[in-house]
Amino acid sequence: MAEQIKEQVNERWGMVIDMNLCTGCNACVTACAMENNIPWVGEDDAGYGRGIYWMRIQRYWEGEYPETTPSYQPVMCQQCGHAPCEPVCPVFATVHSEEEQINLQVYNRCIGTRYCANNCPYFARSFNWFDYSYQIPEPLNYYLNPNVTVRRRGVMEKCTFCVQRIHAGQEQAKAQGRAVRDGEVVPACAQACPADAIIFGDLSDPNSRVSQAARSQRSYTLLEALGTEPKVIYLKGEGTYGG
Amino acid sequence: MAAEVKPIANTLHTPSEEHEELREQLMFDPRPREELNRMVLDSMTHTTPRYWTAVGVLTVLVLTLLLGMWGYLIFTGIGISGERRPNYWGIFIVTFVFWIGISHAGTFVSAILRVFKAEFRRPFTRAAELMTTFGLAAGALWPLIHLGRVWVFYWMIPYPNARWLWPNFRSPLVWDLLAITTYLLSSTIYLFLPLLPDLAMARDRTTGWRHAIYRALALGWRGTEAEWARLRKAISIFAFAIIPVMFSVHTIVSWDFAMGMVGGWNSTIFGPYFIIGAILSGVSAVITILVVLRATLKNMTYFIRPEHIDALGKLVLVFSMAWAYFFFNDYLVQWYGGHDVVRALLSFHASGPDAWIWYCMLLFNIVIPWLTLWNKKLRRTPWVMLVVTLLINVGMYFERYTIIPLTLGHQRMPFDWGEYSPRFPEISLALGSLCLFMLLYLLASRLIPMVPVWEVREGQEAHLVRKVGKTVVPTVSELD
Amino acid sequence: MARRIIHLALFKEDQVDETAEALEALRGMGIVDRDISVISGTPFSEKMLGRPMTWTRVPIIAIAGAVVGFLVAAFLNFGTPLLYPIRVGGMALQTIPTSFVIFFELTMLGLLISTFIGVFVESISPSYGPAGYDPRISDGQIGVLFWAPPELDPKLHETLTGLGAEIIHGTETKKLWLF
Amino acid sequence: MSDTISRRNFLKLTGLGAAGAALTGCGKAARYVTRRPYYDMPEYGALGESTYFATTCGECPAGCGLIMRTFEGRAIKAEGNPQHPVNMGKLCSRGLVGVQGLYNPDRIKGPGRRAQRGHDQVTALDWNAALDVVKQALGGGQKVAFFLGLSPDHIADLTAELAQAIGAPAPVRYGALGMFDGRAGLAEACRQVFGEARLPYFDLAGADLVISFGANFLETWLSPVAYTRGYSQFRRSAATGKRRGYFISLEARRSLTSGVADEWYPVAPGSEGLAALALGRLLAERGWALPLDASAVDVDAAAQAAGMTRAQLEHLADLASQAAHPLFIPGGNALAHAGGLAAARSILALNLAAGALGQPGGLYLSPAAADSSSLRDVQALVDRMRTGQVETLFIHGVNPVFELPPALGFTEALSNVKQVISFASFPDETALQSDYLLPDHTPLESWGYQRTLAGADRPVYSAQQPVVVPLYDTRSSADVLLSAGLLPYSDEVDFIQKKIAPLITQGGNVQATEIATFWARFLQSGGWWPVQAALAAPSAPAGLEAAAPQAAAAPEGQFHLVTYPTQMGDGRGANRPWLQETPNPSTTVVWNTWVEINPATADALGLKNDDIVKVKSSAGEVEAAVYRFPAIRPDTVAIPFGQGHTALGRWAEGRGANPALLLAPALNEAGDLAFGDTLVTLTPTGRRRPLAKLESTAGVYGEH
Repeated sequence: MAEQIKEQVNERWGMVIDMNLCTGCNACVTACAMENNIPWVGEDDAGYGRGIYWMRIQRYWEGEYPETTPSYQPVMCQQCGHAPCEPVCPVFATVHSEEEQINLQVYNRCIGTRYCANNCPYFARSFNWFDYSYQIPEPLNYYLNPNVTVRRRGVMEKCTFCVQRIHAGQEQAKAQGRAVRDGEVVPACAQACPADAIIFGDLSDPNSRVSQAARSQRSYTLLEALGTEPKVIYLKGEGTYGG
Repeated sequence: MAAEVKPIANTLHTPSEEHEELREQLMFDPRPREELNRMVLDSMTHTTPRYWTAVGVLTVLVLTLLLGMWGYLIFTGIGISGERRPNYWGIFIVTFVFWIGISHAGTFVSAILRVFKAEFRRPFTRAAELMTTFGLAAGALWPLIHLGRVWVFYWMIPYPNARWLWPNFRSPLVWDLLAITTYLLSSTIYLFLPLLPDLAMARDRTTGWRHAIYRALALGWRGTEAEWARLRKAISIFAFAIIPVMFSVHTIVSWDFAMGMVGGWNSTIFGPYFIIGAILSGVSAVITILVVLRATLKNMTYFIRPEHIDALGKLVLVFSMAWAYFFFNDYLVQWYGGHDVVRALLSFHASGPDAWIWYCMLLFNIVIPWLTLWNKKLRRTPWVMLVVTLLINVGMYFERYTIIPLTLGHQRMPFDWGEYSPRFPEISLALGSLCLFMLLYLLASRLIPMVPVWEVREGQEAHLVRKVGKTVVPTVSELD
Repeated sequence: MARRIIHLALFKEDQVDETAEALEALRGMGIVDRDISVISGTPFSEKMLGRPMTWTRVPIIAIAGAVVGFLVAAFLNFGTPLLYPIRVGGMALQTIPTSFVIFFELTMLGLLISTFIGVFVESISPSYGPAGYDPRISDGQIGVLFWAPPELDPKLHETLTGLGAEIIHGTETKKLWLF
Repeated sequence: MSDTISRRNFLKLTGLGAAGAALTGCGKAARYVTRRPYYDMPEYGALGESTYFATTCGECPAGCGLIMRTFEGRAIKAEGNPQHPVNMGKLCSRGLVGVQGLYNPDRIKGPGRRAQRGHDQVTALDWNAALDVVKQALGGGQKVAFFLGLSPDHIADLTAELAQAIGAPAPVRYGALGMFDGRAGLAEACRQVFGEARLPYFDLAGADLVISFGANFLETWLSPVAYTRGYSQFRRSAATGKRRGYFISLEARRSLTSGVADEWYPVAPGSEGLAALALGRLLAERGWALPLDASAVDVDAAAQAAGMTRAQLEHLADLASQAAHPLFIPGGNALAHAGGLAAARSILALNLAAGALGQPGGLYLSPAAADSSSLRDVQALVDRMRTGQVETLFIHGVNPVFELPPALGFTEALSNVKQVISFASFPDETALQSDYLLPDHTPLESWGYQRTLAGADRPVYSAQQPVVVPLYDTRSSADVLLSAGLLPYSDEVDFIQKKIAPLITQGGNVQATEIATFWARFLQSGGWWPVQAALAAPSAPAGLEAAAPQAAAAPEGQFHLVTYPTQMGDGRGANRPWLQETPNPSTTVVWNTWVEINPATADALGLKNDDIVKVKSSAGEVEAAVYRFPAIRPDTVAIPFGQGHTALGRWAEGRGANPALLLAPALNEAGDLAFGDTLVTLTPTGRRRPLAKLESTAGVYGEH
């Protein structure tokens, strides 16, 4: 078994987010929602912390007026190598994918214990408190992406690195008898990001754009001390002129 | 048998004047077995309009507050609760832990006190064991209520799905499932085994449907030497084996939290801390129930006496101290060596908008028991004990509330902090489960002998007074 | 074999000493322990009555159940991950530390359930001693059941009533359980 | 069909959708026969295959190129067109959510006549009857007026021709986004400084220092995606020695754009021009050749008026004089004042002095002729309407009842217009005041082009084509207008083809020998543009007048009001649930309107978060909940624009407040609305309404 698994490992998808370039515009948030059939929850539930955001821009402030500076940090599922959410799930609804080296959520297997969400130090997970997706009125549900499961109430969901796009890219490459090219697969957030602050690619390929960016001296991961081995790497903002 | 040791108190005649004060104790106030049987059967069959009103009201409440609301919850979604990001666990899990905690009392009283031959346990082991079973029944509902998709709860049960995928045995929730199943089954059996002779007694003295039930349940008990020997063996296996199971249950419940990567949860002391808390709340609940039983169930003033409440009160005081020790231990270590997150969390508990819960917890679990329970007179006053033990259970509920939603709401990403406030459906369900517990207890009190007559009688046989010099002292002889 | 008549000698709750003496007398009359059975509402140990130790299979069944539970745990913990290997949290497929929890719980479950099964099965199995019952037993009285040849009747009467017993001849067990 | 879809129903539904597409393609409107080939493409009918169409985003005038993913006849996901010179494959929230406009359940589903203005009751109309109404109305000659939005351009071109043909005044083109951009002022300043009334294009990518005067170019200003792309290049350091660009922003409120600035100076609203002039003087002292005489400016006084120090201005001057490619960007907030035109001139003059005209890292003039109107033109239209000189008003692509300050009197003037014909796709406030509803297709169902692209480094004709079959009984407004037979075009597609025909011979990304092939390639690649970047270099002007704009401090008890557009754009985004649910970047508020107040000011007024405050100006008043915003001047409050709809469907209606109510109809020299000069008072109402927001106030601000 172990050998079989080992053979399957060929890609390690990862993401680099350059905080130097991120403007905090939230286009990625919207792009993610539109690609992944994320329902909206309305004002009351959104205000109560039930909004479903696979990624969100954390905005903190630094300094006192007039030096108050916002710091924006897009946070999504960090696709941990040692994901704390995974072992606690009683039904294997959140698992590590050997093929993509990411963390998958199997909606159909989820029974809604919400343990994974507690155990995620990044709060990357969102829960379907109600049947939000099924309350979308006709014909607004026409745009729902057929490649992404529409989640019903009672299940947990989270960023998948747009795994449907990864698979589409892999299948296309396979059909053409070649390896997936760098930049061929982009998740919706990276595709939309007007500042091109999000780089996505295969971390196992040392020459990929994402690998090169990840080697930057500015790179760090969120809550590094927890040892979760995230696949999302942030590049610290360059604060000084010419830095 | 030496001549000077005469079983004075065991004669069925009125003891002499000088032993009058000993008759305050059940063991030195023996009555013929026949009378005891009659008293217990009387308590089972005696119902008043007040009883039926209570049963009716509780049934309606269980149907509406618990089952009706649960149905509504299933058909609308968990969103009707107050849970939110990041407080994914709220009242549902708090109440779960609370009931599991309560359920520790039966085992503690019945098994541990039995193993250590604490004689005062005799009249109320059954009441405590019933509490365990019904507490577990009320508690085991909660993981189900809590599930986002309860209609597929059975996916957690160890059997493979169509693709030969089994549940994840590394998940504390599966441990929970196994531990609670084990505990529920074994505590039910442990309730049943010592019940056999009493069921046989009831079988011999009832007719009609009751007789049919007791005959079926008594398994043809006659009281032969072989039956007694088997029962003694089984009870002693259970008494020794169920104690580690009990410890494991609440340890595993604590691991639901301690295994998590949540600041304030990831603590090695959580296991014993939770166990002590569970026993504190469980023993307190036993006192509460005994006071209520004594006041409402016929003939119970004979069986349940201030001496019992007094003895349990001492235990509560000890466990309150132990709880304080563990609480302080957990607090100090987290505070001293903790990360900023944990320190911020601790100061949030003590000074945030919900800090009153934290202070009430300390007041009810430490201050009030320590101020009252050292006093023998207060310990022997049933209403005082009722108030104190109810407060302790409120305090323990607050402890779980502090540990669960208040801790979850204050984690490593301040951007995602959240304040949880329970909404009506959750509160309704919680009250509903309390009603369910009370209803089950009310019904059981008229169906099974609340007092293990044979154990009481056995104890009375074993208790003697012995004359030492110019006074008599109580002694107990080892009969088994 | 002709149906032997079962005698029941009933003693009051506090007549333990007398019961022991009666048992002694019965043995003196040549009735073997196998043909005597003592029933009581409160437990008395064999030593008190001078009776041979009874033997029960409950502990053996309990241990067997524990072994089964242990084996099931071993399968669940180490076998099932191989059927459908899924990695979680960077842990190995078969983890030893977590296995202790499963081993403990299932062993205990096996032990406790099989203890009950042992009690249950032994209870409903037919017993070989003299059967017989009287509801007064659950009032605390002590009953001595025995088979005795008819020629001993007068002697029995004299001895046992002398010790304060009430004697019932030809006691029969009513239907005490479902069948 | 019920609201819930089972998996099986979903499959059935998709099958129906495909069948519906084929049917509509050949039956509903005869004209669509001509584009049957697109719908009959073999992959279109193949289940499980996506088809991609290039088109142009219609959510704002920037005209980003889209690649729409469609699946079995439905538009699924908007992606950026990687070749398109404006957005190069990137998109903003508004473009991404376009499909929620297309499939919005509140759309107007067919032509209708409103029984009474302002009332919901609409009687359905046959399109033939509707066309008769239009034909008759167009016979009105000079009593006909057209009010158009900033997009799409082909409607504007067609309407301009039509107006000329029937002798009507030229169409008025205006929209709230143009107002917030300060478009009229920018174009006028460019005319004065560079001789041509065009919008400037700032090449951020090549600059190493950007000083923005109130330009929210990362949010909505002119072409936000293009500028964000440029910003991204500007911020990168490269191995070639290019250093990370340095960004300074002067703005009263720290907007998203100012938020990423390395230095932010909260200057008083209206003092931007003064600060620019003072900076000019300091730079002149450092050897810059300024095209205007700034020597009369008192730097200390200017610094004080702006709320800065002389040292800070000197610091800026040092940075600018050391920079290789400094850029000075005049934004809408700097222009929306009485002295806005002078401010724009001063700021543009700094660019000119920096000497980077028509060079990388410098300023270009975009081909976007200033064909949008100023508010002065709108005011003229309102006057004509009020005096009964307008019998028929055609409204397309704009929602003036919502977007214009009510104080301008547009709504009142409407009552003197005999018939109002709205082409709106959504039941917006203006449609509610119209007599006829002749709904146009939404942009994703329409043909068209957009050529006024302020964010492109080259002239562009961005192509718009239907990506799905029109969902409802709507009809292209171009076809409706052409049906009167007043122009020599058979239909909309014919009109567009004739317009782009001259491009065939001009080279560029698509080439062909005849129009049919060119048309196909034009649509396929999403438009036409030259292969190389090519924009006009502005010419250097003669001596400019150095008028120092006056900045007045807010009187005691009053506050400057800053109104800024959010992802709701000009307000049309408010009926897109996901735009409502996308958190505002600065405050993370969703689904509502808030008032940003500096915490110190809020404390002085005794205001806590979520307290409802009444904001009152000379023109009107609104109420909204307080957000204690730490990065705004204490004498300034800010209210986002876009909410407060009284119509526009279930997600927009009755939500938040419209700050346009507060704006007085004061115009500046360039004809822009001087909304930046609005002064307001704040009155706590004592009520509270918690704002829905993503952040934890306790976690971020330490307040519970």
